[in-house]
Amino acid sequence: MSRATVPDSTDDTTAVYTYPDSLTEVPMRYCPGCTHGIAHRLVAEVIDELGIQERTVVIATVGCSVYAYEYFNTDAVQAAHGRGPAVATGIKRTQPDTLVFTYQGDGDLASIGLAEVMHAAARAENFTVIFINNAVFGMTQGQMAPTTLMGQKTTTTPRGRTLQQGGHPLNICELLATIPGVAYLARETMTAPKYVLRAKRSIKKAFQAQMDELGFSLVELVSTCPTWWRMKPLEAFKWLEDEMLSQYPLQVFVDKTEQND
Amino acid sequence: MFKVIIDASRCKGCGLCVHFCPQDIIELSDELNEAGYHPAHIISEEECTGCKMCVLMCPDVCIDIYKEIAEAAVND
Amino acid sequence: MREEVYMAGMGGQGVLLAGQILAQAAMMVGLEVSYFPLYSPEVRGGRATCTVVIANDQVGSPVVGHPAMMILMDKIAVNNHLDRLRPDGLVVVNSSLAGEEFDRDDITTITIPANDIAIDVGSERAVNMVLLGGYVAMTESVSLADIEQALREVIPERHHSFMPVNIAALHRGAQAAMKAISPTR
Amino acid sequence: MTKRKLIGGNEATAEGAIAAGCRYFFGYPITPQNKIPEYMSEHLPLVGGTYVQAESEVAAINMLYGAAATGAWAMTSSSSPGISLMQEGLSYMIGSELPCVVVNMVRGGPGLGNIGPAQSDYWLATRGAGHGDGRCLTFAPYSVQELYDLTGEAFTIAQRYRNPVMILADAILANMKEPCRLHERRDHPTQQPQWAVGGARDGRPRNIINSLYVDLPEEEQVNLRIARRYAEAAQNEVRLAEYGADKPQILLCAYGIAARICQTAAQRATQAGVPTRLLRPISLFPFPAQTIRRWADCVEKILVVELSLGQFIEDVRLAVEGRCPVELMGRTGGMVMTPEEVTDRIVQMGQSD
Repeated sequence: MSRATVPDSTDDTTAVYTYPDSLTEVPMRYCPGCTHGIAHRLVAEVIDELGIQERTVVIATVGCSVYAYEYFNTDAVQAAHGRGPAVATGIKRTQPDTLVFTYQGDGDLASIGLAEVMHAAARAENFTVIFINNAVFGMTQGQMAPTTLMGQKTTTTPRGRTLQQGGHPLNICELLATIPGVAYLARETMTAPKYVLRAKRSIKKAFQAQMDELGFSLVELVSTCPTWWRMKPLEAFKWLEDEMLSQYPLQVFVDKTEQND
Repeated sequence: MFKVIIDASRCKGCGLCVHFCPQDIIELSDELNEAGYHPAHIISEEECTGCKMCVLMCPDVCIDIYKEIAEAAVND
Repeated sequence: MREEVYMAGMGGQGVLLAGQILAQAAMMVGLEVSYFPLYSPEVRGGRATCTVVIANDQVGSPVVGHPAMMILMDKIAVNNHLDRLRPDGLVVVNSSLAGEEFDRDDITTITIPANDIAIDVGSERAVNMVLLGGYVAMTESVSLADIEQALREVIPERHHSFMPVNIAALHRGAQAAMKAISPTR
Repeated sequence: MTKRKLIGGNEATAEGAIAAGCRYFFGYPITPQNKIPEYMSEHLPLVGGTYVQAESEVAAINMLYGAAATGAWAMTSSSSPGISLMQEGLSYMIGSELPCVVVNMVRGGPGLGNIGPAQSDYWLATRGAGHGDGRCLTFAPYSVQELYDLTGEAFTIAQRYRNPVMILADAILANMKEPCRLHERRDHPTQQPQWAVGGARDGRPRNIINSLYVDLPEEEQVNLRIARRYAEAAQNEVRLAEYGADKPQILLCAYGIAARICQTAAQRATQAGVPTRLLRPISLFPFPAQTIRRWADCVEKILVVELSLGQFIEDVRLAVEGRCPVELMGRTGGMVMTPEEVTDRIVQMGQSD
């Protein structure tokens, strides 16, 4: 039975949870235990709940999530490395009533595409960014990312990231929080059910901010990369909570949807 | 009564559902699926409370949960 | 008919505006024309030059190696450009800033004390119009009346109060040119 | 006939685009094309359009990619160093089969170079468009009127072949003013192309704009499809103009501003006793190879005149296939040959036999 065709209810059952319409049936190619899949599901659920599947465009970028256009069951554009926010700008400026989100990793957003995301925020572009921060370049096999922690070993910081060699980790939300064009900005994670529920609330608020035309919205999801961290999925969850959250504390930085209520 | 359907063909055996199930009623199968993973399966469905923790944590969106209507009617 | 004129001076002297007015006038009488400005990178105070080519049909090259005509607004323009004037060419020179003495004897030189005339008609900024008037008196492609028409098109409406001064400057320039040429030819 | 207006090359380019139906412009300032974004920022909002000043040329071309993905008629303009930065986005647009118009007012290079006129982006325009097996359809206007007309037409051509079209001009054409006949502004067709994104509304299948084909044979098929469109363009879009002697001894080949210089030179050389004809490609890709080849059998020599040191001449030589000698007269770095110099060279060539 294909996932998307599982009925919501039958004569003798009612659904407690079924597969979201805004995901295609294509199995996701992510590694076992990778939180990309959870993030995809949350975004798809939010799109379903807001009833916006037919007017949403996903911008797939470059990184492990390059195939996002295969997974999200909406119109899609695949963008060059880092350029998602520029592509989203082009779409939003021609079709303001289309809902647009980019799905970007830390290499795409925080490294090569830093200018694009900062300036989109500065222009208060009315789209949503889902930012996956797992402190490593996953697709290219585990090199240092701008968000790699001090001392963290990667395939290009084999002795651990040092100040001299790799500089400091970059805190994207804290940078964006200084920009007035930002309407919703939050950092969440997905390492436990309570965090997953929080993350979904933030994603929904980000899309809500866009629907209300409040400006730029971004949700950073502190994520795992079990493969390049060389850990089992649960070990990765623990390392994230123990090591990453002190550098990247969970927080709602900006929420203009509240003022709107 | 809840009915839990885990799509073994999509499951990558990451074990997150096993870990987060408060009832401890999910485990990884000894068998391999087509992709070479040990998929999760439910061992004692009658103990399921429909809490959806497994669903929340599943990165591969393999789990659907249904409530049987007869049961629902009794509860309501 | 192909008329090539090269104008040079300092930015702010109105070289480019004079060129545009000439081009506009040529277009308005039904001729083909190309106006090509070149300024140095400094936004103000740099050197400004432009070329205007007027023709009956296709203009052809807007780039001219050895123009037949020149308008030179100051001494630097003379030093930089006069050697490129075609033999038997004609140059209209602002003698207020460039003097009366030039190295070449194979060309016709019309010297006009443009700054003095401009001040006399009421605006030192009208130097370009004095020299343009002098030039137009020497050429047949457009008339002073055509230039007056063009002025109305090129000068923004809000500056039309300056029109009488500009027109006076044009005519005084033309008169000075006729006077300058008559004794020698 | 509409009234003629004395208008600059940059302004004519921008107005030509608006008149043709372009409603979106994304750009980043660079001399000598700044009058284009300035004009767009003033005039697009008046016709319900949008102007966005991007943070870089990299962002500008990717905004264009997003706009083109929705089926909007959109353009950008830049000059040589900026066009270098746009190569990435152009490659993506070719791979994703999206139409757009890009104007390049070429300046002196390499590197930061200068703001003088040059044609040294010939390879960049006709071979470039970044990595991969794709190219920009390229047109080279030679007057303000042609800048206006061709920029407008470029949108239709881009839509027809679902490929970026580049308008290749230079710092002289950008800055010069000439009489230009402007026609009425019109809107582009409001019906969205079938492939455009914007939400899979009313139950239509979802659209994906993408240039990632991990399946190798599939990528080859895509590239072959794109190549077939180029072959089709070679059938339908080759444009050229010819001037001068009917029985020439020397054939001049030049495009854009160099062709303007050569127009006067051809006339003067003919008057000086060396019958000269000017062949001016207006489309650079597709290239008018057949016509050049026909002339190569009828003339003693071909003189290629370009504001670069031997880029355009390669296409001429490929067309001539060794039928006659092909000589180069090139200037570079923002410098320009004069019609007098070209005339002298032709006369010299004509007398050397």
